[in-house]
Amino acid sequence: MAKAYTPGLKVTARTTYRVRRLLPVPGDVRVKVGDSVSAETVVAETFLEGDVFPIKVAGMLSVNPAELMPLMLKRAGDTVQVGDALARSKGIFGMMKTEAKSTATGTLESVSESTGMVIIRGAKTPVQVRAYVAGKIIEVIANEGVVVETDALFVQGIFGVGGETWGPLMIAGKSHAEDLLEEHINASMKGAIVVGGARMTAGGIRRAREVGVAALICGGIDDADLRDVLGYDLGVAVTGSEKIGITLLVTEGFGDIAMAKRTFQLLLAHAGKMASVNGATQIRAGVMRPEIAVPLGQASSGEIFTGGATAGILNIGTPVRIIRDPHFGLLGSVSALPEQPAVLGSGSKARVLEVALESGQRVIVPRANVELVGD
Amino acid sequence: MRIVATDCGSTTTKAILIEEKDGVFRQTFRGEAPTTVEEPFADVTLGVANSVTELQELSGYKLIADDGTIIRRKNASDPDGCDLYISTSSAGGGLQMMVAGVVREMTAESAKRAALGAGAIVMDTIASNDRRKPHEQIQRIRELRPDMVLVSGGTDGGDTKKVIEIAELIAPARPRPRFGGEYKLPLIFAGNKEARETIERVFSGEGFALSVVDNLRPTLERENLGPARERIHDVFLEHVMAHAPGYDKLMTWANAPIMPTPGAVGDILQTIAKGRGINVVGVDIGGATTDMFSVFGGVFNRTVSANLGMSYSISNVCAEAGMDSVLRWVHLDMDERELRNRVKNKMIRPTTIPQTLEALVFEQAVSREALRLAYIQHKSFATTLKGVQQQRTVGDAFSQKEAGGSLVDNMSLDLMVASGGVLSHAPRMEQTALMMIDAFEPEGFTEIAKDSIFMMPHLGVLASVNPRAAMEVFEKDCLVVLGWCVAPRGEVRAGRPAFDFTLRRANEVVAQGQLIGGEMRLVRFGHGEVGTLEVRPERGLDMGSGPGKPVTREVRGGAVGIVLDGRGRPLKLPTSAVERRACVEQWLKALEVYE
Amino acid sequence: MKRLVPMWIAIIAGFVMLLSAFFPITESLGETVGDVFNVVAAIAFILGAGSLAKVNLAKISRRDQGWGYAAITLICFAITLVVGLGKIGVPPNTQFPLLAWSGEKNADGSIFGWIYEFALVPITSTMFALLAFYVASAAFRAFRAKNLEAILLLSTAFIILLGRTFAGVVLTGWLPDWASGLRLENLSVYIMQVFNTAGNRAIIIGIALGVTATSLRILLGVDRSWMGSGD
Amino acid sequence: MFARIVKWDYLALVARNANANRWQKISSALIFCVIALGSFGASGVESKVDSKVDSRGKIPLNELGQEVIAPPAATSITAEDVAWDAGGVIKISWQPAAGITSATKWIVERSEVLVDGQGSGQGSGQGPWTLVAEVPIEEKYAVASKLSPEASYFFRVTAVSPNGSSAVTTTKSAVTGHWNFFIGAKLPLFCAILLVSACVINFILAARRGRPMKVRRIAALEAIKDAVGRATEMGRSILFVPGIQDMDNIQTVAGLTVLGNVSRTAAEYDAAIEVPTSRSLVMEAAREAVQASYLAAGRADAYNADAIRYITDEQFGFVAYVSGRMVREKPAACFYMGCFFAESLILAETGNSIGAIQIAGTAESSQLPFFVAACDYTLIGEEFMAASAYLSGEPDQIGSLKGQDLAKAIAAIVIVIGVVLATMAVIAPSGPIPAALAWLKGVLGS
Repeated sequence: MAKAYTPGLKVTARTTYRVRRLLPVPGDVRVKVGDSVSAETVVAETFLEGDVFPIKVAGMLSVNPAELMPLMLKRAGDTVQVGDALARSKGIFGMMKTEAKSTATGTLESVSESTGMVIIRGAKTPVQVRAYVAGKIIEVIANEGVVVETDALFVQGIFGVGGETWGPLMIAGKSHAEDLLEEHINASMKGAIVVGGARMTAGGIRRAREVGVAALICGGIDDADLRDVLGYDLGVAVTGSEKIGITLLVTEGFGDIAMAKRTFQLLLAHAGKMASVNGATQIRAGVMRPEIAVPLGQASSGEIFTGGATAGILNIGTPVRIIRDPHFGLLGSVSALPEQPAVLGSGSKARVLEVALESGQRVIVPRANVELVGD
Repeated sequence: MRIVATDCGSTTTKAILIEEKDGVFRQTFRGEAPTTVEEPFADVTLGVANSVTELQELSGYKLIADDGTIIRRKNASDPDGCDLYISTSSAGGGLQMMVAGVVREMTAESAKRAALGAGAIVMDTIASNDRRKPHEQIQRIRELRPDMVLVSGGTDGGDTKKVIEIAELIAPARPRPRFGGEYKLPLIFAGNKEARETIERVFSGEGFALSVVDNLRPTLERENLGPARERIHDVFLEHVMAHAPGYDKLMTWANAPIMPTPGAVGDILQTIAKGRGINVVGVDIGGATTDMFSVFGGVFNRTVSANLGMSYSISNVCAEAGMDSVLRWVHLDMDERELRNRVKNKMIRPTTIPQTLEALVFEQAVSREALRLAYIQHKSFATTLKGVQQQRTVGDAFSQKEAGGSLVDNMSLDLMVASGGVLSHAPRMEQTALMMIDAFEPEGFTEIAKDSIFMMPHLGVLASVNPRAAMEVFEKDCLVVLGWCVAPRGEVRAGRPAFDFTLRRANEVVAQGQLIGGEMRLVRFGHGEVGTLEVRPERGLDMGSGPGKPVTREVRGGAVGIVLDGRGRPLKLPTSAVERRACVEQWLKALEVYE
Repeated sequence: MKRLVPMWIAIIAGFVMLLSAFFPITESLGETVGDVFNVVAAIAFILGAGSLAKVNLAKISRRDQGWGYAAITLICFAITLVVGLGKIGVPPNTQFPLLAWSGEKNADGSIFGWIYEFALVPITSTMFALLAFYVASAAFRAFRAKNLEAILLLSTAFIILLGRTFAGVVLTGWLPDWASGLRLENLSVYIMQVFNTAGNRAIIIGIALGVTATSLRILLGVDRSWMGSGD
Repeated sequence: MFARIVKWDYLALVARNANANRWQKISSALIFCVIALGSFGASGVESKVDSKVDSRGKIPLNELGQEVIAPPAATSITAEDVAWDAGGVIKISWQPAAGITSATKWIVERSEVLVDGQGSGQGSGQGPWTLVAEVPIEEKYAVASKLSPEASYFFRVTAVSPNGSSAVTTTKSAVTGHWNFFIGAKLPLFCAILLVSACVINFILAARRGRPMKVRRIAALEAIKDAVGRATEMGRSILFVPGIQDMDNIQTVAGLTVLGNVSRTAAEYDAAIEVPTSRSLVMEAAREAVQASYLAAGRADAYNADAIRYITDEQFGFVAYVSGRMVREKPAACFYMGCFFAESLILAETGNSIGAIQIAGTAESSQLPFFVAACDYTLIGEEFMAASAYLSGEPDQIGSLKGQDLAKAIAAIVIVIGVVLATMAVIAPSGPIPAALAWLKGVLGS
């Protein structure tokens, strides 16, 4: 093989962070290039086409669809309310007429002579897109949205649930290795982005939701606790649209695992600043990881980052995290890169590397089971 | 003759080289490179060129020109280039379709079969009886972003009203295609021919590229999927491929139309089943999805189990099957809470591989459940046609069989082909064999093989250009025969005899013995060996000729040998944990699964 | 509520009917329930006639294909109703000669009786006669000896059919007296009396138990589907 | 054990369950044999009754042409109320005089006690005499039934010969037929009903407690979706005929429960359903059932009451309409669920000729062969009765089916006992066995 890419998560003290904020359908952009925006600023808005309600009018009148047209009381383009008569039958010799009433409010869009179906289009629903991070508009994509740029502390997590949110960054624990417990959360954390240490416990999550914390960031989470929060067992890691009232983000993985010390310290250094968090994770082709951005509001560092997966190349000395048992979660650096595949404990043959752990111990792990740490 | 074939998968592009030597086609070299459909490259041909470059390095032939295209030979004596280049593609999530029909079990199912058979992923099936209200259906149509829509419904001369109703739901919902804004959504109509005119009127507005083909269910008694499948292929090339990055270039390179990967796999399996006159089941278990193919009595079926896979979807397998079901295949002590976290960690870091034996045992247990669930889904989809009038005579008075029974019959199954990471990369062949047997529960005599390097897609396209080459390579290089599974249908009693067997090679007895109920045994019978196996089941147990009747069949040896399975069908594991663990351990030991 | 009331009516009426079969004290109650049923059925008949009229009138009003037949139906219905209710042409009852309407509706000389005798009965017989052809066509299609069960049925049917004809008597008449049981006519009787009765009784026992269980489900309110699907 | 019995369902139609395992087949076959033998014994009983009729016919022949002598009158007559009855039944017995052989029959007559009560003495207070019964001369008693309960009657008996009648013998006093709390003759039936009900209720309760219940698949009911789907795809209607009997027939009720399910499926598939009925009351009930189904399926707006219409009470008029409609409209699915007579084959054959999927269900055993021959699927008798429970899928309803099976097992045991007793009675014609047999016959009411 020519090159071996190894995945990694970006954790960087300062980067130029660019984010595209796009409407789902074309609409109006409310800002212009050069504008400074806060996370809440509406940058673009539009209306989504209303819902469609089909009503089988011919069936309600028991007439042939082809005979429906002369019986219609409303025409295409008319506005109708729930309960309005749409059509009236001729009845038997003019008696016993029946009416078909609308079951939806909106505009009558069409009447079909083949099926006797009347389509009512509901009112349009407004959609707004906010800036999500405080920064500057550097590009306007006509009718679609904008690109916001800011200089920020940027941390990619491994997994999250819940959508976009923002608030002041607050630190709940004392150390990166401390579990987030119930007592770490207090009422002052309402609307804040709270950073814990190692695992977020069930009690901690419950208390955070009670208080109204905007987002929780920790090293790990227990599968069972996640299931309790979601109400179902997550099958595929495609998240972001959960309606659970809080965004949860883990930086390392599932189980009892401490947040990387560097990540914790970076976040600690910026406590009190406004941060933006997105829990959306998509582990499929086109990987999306959850992220935390803390705009620093100062000059650009030069490097530009637009999100997405990162990858790099392994060399001796590269800091790595082991991401599979038996050494799951341990950090270290590459100490040897043997060329020849080795036989693993499982009996498989795979290319391996040697990692010098922080404890000084050296272990052999498959190359597939490490990820890059740091910038 | 020199043939280069590539398969552009969602993560890697695989290239193989096939050469004709002494009148026989053999696969000689293979290369691999990351697929380059997405940013920052956004040109699939780069990955193709990279993978072919690897072929070039290994084979020593010059295959890639300086401008990055594949070199063609002018004549047979030309040392550089190839004679034929073909490709399949599943990059960017493959071909994603939405299908619609009138009745879910009838025309909608036929439409789904057509789409799946053509190699598509069916995102959703809209039918008038799918228990959703019309506005919910519209909502769903609006959310989906399919590459293509197939609308069917009504027999010829049958229902027009509901077909048009469905069309009238799709038209105002204006589903948007995945690629590009100006791009018209391809829509194929394969329903009642009497509804064509109206359908054309309904979709005459902007945003749709309508094409009309013959009804895929002209009568309820007959299914005619050919025209619809072909049109899906055409539309795939004309519309979908043409909008994917780099594919316009790739299409000009290839000598045969680019096929969706699963469609090509289906083609090769159909070719094999037809050529050998056998019933085949093929499986490709991936990280996110499991593709299942079957040919029974000449009828081809494919299903995609969208959320049954070994990495992205591993957590879903555990959730759907239940941890207890997974752990019943495990003979080691494992902590459930820790396992659950490990499963989730695999889900969020899908590329990791098991390092310890314990991790491997667990992954293979999960794979059994994933395969088992996918097979259940396949069985319930691969059925005879529903809605058919039965012609009864007095002889049927006592056995009023239902229409729409499954075509899949494990007793008449002749060959199982395993492919996909966890099956083809298992450290030991015995593991692959046992995973297949546990998950599929084959009955009677069943040959087990694996597709060593997932060459089936390439051969599927090749079969459309050069069937002889495809067949030869398939038999010689693609399939790795593992051996046979011999198992009786029926309930066995633990500790009581199940069947006697005698294996002869040229009238000389190689192995002989008796299987006890619940026991498994392995008879090593190496590659290239041919013999006859005679089995005499106990009363009530069926080996293919009826309960209690002896069967003699010719068997070919393989990498594993002959697995004699005395566990009975349906397979039942002891309920008590201690007994079950002892049982599983016996099976693993007998088959030398983990040495 | 809409479900509860009918359910309780059914349950109470059902129990009364059941008890009245065993306990003489409730017999008259049982009869009352029977009478109520008849009254309800009679009222329902008005609804039935209404539905008939509505469907046919609508057909005529819309000038549907074949609306003429609907008109004929209604005219015939009206005529029969008038001559029946009005007892037109009915001679008075001999006991009450002064009361014009005292006669039986289908007594000799009544138009209603005439319609019954000379229109309805022949038409009905015609329909019934069709049955012979249907039996032949069904038998022709269904009797195919394609498996063991079908062969058994076919041969049994053959014996019985032959045994009921003179051909059966002629064919096996030569059998000596001690083997007379094998004569087709006797064989056919034997099959009908023994095998057929046995099979039939098995079905009837099943049906009887089924009826009991069904009634019980309804009486206990476990099964409410007769009022429309359960939920 | 009873988990298996549920699969027997059709004792006689054992082989129908192709999936049954060996033991189920063997046990079903055994039961089948037992029933066959049982019926054999039973048919023997019938022939004995016949012989009695014959002997009665012979007497007048023997007496023809003899000397003209009026027979002597009965020597005594008593009348007594029959115990454990519904009242209105009085048993009259008498003693014949010697030499009665010349007579051929007895004539028994009754008279109400006149209300004005001219006297309560012998022979007084008697009104006009009405015939109670004519009985053969060998008999010494007769039963007067259908009398008004709590009314008093006189009875008299006369011996009659071809040559003349004897003098009358009249009861001394009037006798009153009292009604009782319970009809004793129906006790065995009552017990049987209690037993069956107990079985059924027991299993219903067991099901409620969560005991798992399983029934074998009934192909005919699984095929409902197929049939409705076919109609939908072909753009044709569904025809449902709920028999030709009124609501007081349990088969009609069973038919309507199936209609509820069929119409719900039709509502889901958005297919048109037509229900012609031959009774107004059935039309009303069918409308309720169909409307409720459409409501449950969330398509209340698609319900059309006019599709459920009354045709005529006249059997063949109804058949003429339905088969005519079938030929014209060509429905793609036809259901016949209820009580059918001669029309069964006309309907089913017409349906077959238009290529419809047909599903029939009836408990009329004489019509079953026709349906089996002409329909795609047939619910045979008990299956038809079980349909609503099966379709509901509710555990307590399915429990009731299990209870039914238990009752069936009990019936089978009784049959076995009967067969054994009858066989032994032939071998040993005297002693306790024939007595036991007679008792059993008496209890079972044969």
